Amino acid sequence: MTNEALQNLINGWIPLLEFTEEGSQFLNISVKPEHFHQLMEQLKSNSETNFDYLFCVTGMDWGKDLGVIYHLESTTHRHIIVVKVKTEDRENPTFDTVSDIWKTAEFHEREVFDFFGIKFNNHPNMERLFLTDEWEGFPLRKDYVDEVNMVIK
Amino acid sequence: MSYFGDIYKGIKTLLTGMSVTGKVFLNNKNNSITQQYPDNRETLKMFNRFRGEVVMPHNEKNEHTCTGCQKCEIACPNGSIEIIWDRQIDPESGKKKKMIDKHIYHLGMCTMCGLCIEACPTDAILWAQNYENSVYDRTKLTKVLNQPGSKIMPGVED
Amino acid sequence: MILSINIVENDIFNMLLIAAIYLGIFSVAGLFLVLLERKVAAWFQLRLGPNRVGPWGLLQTMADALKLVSKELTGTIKADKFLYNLAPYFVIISSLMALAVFPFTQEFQAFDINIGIFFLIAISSIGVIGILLGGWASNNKFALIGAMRSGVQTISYELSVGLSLVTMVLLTGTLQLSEIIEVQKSGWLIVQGHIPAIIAFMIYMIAGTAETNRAPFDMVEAESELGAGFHTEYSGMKFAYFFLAEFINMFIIAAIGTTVFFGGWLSPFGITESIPWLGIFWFLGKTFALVFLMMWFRWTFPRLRVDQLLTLEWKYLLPLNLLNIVLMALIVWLGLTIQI
Amino acid sequence: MDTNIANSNLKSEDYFINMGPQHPATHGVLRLLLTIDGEIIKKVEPDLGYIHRSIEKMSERDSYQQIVHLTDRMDYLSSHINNEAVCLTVENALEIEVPERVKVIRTIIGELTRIASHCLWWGVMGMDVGALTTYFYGFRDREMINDIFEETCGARLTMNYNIPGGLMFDIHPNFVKRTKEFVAHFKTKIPEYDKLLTGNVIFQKRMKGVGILSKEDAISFGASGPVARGSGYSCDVRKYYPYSALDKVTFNEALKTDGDSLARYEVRIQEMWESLSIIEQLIDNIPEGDYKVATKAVIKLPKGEFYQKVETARGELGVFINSTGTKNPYRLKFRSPGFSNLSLLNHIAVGGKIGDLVASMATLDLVIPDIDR
Repeated sequence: MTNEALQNLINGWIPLLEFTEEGSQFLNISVKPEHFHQLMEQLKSNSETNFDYLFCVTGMDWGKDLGVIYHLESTTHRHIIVVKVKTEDRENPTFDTVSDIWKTAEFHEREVFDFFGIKFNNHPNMERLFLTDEWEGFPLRKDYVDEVNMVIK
Repeated sequence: MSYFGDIYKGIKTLLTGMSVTGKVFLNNKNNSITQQYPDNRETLKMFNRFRGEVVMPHNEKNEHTCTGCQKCEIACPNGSIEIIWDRQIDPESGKKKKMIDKHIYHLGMCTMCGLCIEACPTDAILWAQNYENSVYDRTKLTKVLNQPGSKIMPGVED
Repeated sequence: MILSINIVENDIFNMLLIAAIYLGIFSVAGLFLVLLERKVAAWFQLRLGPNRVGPWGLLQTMADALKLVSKELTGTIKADKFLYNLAPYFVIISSLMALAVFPFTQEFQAFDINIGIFFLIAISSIGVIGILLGGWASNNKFALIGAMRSGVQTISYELSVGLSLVTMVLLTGTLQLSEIIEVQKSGWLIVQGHIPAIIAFMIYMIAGTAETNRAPFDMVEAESELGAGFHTEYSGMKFAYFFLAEFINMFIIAAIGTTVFFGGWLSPFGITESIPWLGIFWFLGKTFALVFLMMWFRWTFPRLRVDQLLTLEWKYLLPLNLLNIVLMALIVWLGLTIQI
Repeated sequence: MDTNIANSNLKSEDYFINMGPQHPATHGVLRLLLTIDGEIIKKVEPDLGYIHRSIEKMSERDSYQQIVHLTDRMDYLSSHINNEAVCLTVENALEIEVPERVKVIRTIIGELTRIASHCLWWGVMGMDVGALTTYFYGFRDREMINDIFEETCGARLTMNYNIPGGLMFDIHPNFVKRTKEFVAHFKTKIPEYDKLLTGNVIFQKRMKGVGILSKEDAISFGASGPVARGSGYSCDVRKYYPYSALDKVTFNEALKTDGDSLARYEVRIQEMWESLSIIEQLIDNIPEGDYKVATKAVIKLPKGEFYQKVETARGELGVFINSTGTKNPYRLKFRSPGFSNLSLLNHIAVGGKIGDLVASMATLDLVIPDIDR
């Protein structure tokens, strides 16, 4: 399915979606956190989109916002879509988990939590994955400082 | 009957496997793949492109071609190269010119990526094929590449 | 129990002397076997093997033994100290005891009892108690799993070792090792018994390899699963006992095989019958051929899983073994054996 | 018998075992927290981070040329392909067309890397199931490839041969000859692999029906590479999104539908054959030309997001670069195949024996620095 067709199809599902192809080779959808889980569920279950392969989950710190980028692919239709969800809440950023839709998300979301401090509701095991439990701060955030170990050029 | 068939097939596959190792065993004199290091130091030649450590070649007049442009220092991903330089009067032209005082190379931090040698505009630094880099003291891994008293080869400009 | 020592007269001093000679010879033999294993493994694996200590690396295991003797004995704090220290001796003593009954030549046999085979089967299964003790007492989870596997394995495979030897006893009609060899003067048992004897020999080699806990039956150590298995917490000399015992056990299994199937010290077609002391070379030659076969197994096959190990024994080896005994009984009864 | 124990009043406790971080079967510093009941696995929980070097954070301060050498240290067994992934991302973002020669050389070395990685995997696979000799046979053949790499790239493992815009230097004059020698040699060795291990009855019993992964689960767990293809999920990036010279060659995607350990094993053996055929198609036709195109000394990517998939020996490696137009990426994410493949370990290991866990873990072909990054 082409990007336009995808956009037309998905646009009717959920209010307040933003579509863009600017600066990216895929169709990007920005979604509000409260509609996020609903959108993802439809993307997977709808037979025309059928995004069953979640291949990349990227945590992002845009400076002001924190968010997650999901790269989805359909193994039947072979089209790719990018879903972005962001929040301005840096103290306690929380999104819904998609680990109930794609099992791989369980590990990827733990990785995002580990490095960005983004929590996921209903996640079965929301703990640090790489770092130790007593680690302070979230290293991949842009405002993370570690004067001892980080060398800034 | 398949019970006995399975046993027969099973034993056959086991014997096939043994024949493979058995052949290797009988030819062990010819096909040993290990090297007898350090006994073979004389014969062990590294390939020309082998990345052992970064060196700065000098000619017989104790001259190198490093202009002190610091491109290697910038290219290095992990700060293995530090160049101490200042501006001195070039005896030939009489002008002030950037010259290296010390080209410091931290072998202990080097990841052998080769970006410095790619970046060098005058081919002042090269790979050496030296593979015995272990020392007892970490400070010995910090090397000064330009020899004492060396100076830049005349005519080399960046 | 009948005690007959053929070489020297029967008194305490001489018994001690013989014991010392045996201990000495077999510690050296154990070390030699370790070296042999390493060399053979290397040749199977495109390597050269140890070649730095001494000529052709002959002194390598001596150096290793020295290292092990001088090493600190470590252990866990919560280990059951008494059992933990007892376990290696259990293993090494039981394997050394078995050596006493082998006839190396017609003359050279320390202890010729009329229940020789029975004694060997009994002794060879005592060693597992040491392994169980070691695994249990060292208070390590991997060691415990290893020890439990060892128990399961040895109890199962004892049956096959025993039954395959019993099959051959049908031919000899005696359990005494010297007499078993006497019988073979009219053809080695593997020739006399032909088909059932060959089947018995194959079963014996498989079960014997399993009995010594060697690959492909090294469930007890299972490096890639349990790290080092039951001897995880042993170091230094105590580890060396386990290590040496494994190799002496391998020698014992091969020596039983030689004695029962391949005529012990008898030479093929009686070519050196006139020089009796050459028997020891025939005996050792045959034994090392079997040892080599076990090494060949070890460096070729993947390891079985623990349930497959039991499947192999109870569903394949044991029924085949029982059938084989019947077959052998029929052959002996009908007089179909091959006599040269 | 199980039900009897469950219904009786006997109290039973879970038995926890720490497998790793120093364990022969975890190939590095992976730590698995096992909950077992006798020999049977009840739960596998991986604990990661023992070799995490924060390559993503380091990349945010490095220039694009420098990032390439960091990827050597991720999945060190397919270092060339990792390098290629970053270079392709940068080249696509800059809209640079690299010369045909570069594309062909990259593909040949990439496939050699895949064979080398599978050789090592095959050796270690055998070792994990107890056949120690396979390790040396695998290394014998891998050593030939490493020699080819050393002669051309200067390093055996962390080659760093790619730069954005092409290759660091041209191939060595001996490259073609040696590669042909290797192909001829290796064609006689894969049948030997099959004789020694694949056909072996013990090995078959160990692998067949062990660690079953259905196609649906493979997709849901984000599996890729031979792991997914063993479950019948056709996902070869080289087929669906061909890069470099892969659109010029014909090869079959190795696919098996059983989804057990044996299927994953056979897929990898099949892949070695396919890689050999790709190399054979290209090795005689390396076009003449430059080995790189000139790029600026300071590479600045345009503003935007760039994603590139490549097929490493382990599966799909994704490079995601978010650039704000400066000389460093604003955010760089590696989607590593091992990470997703590890997440399904619990799924396929539960209910099996400890030996099964080791065997199925070996068929996942995990490289820990790839997971920890």
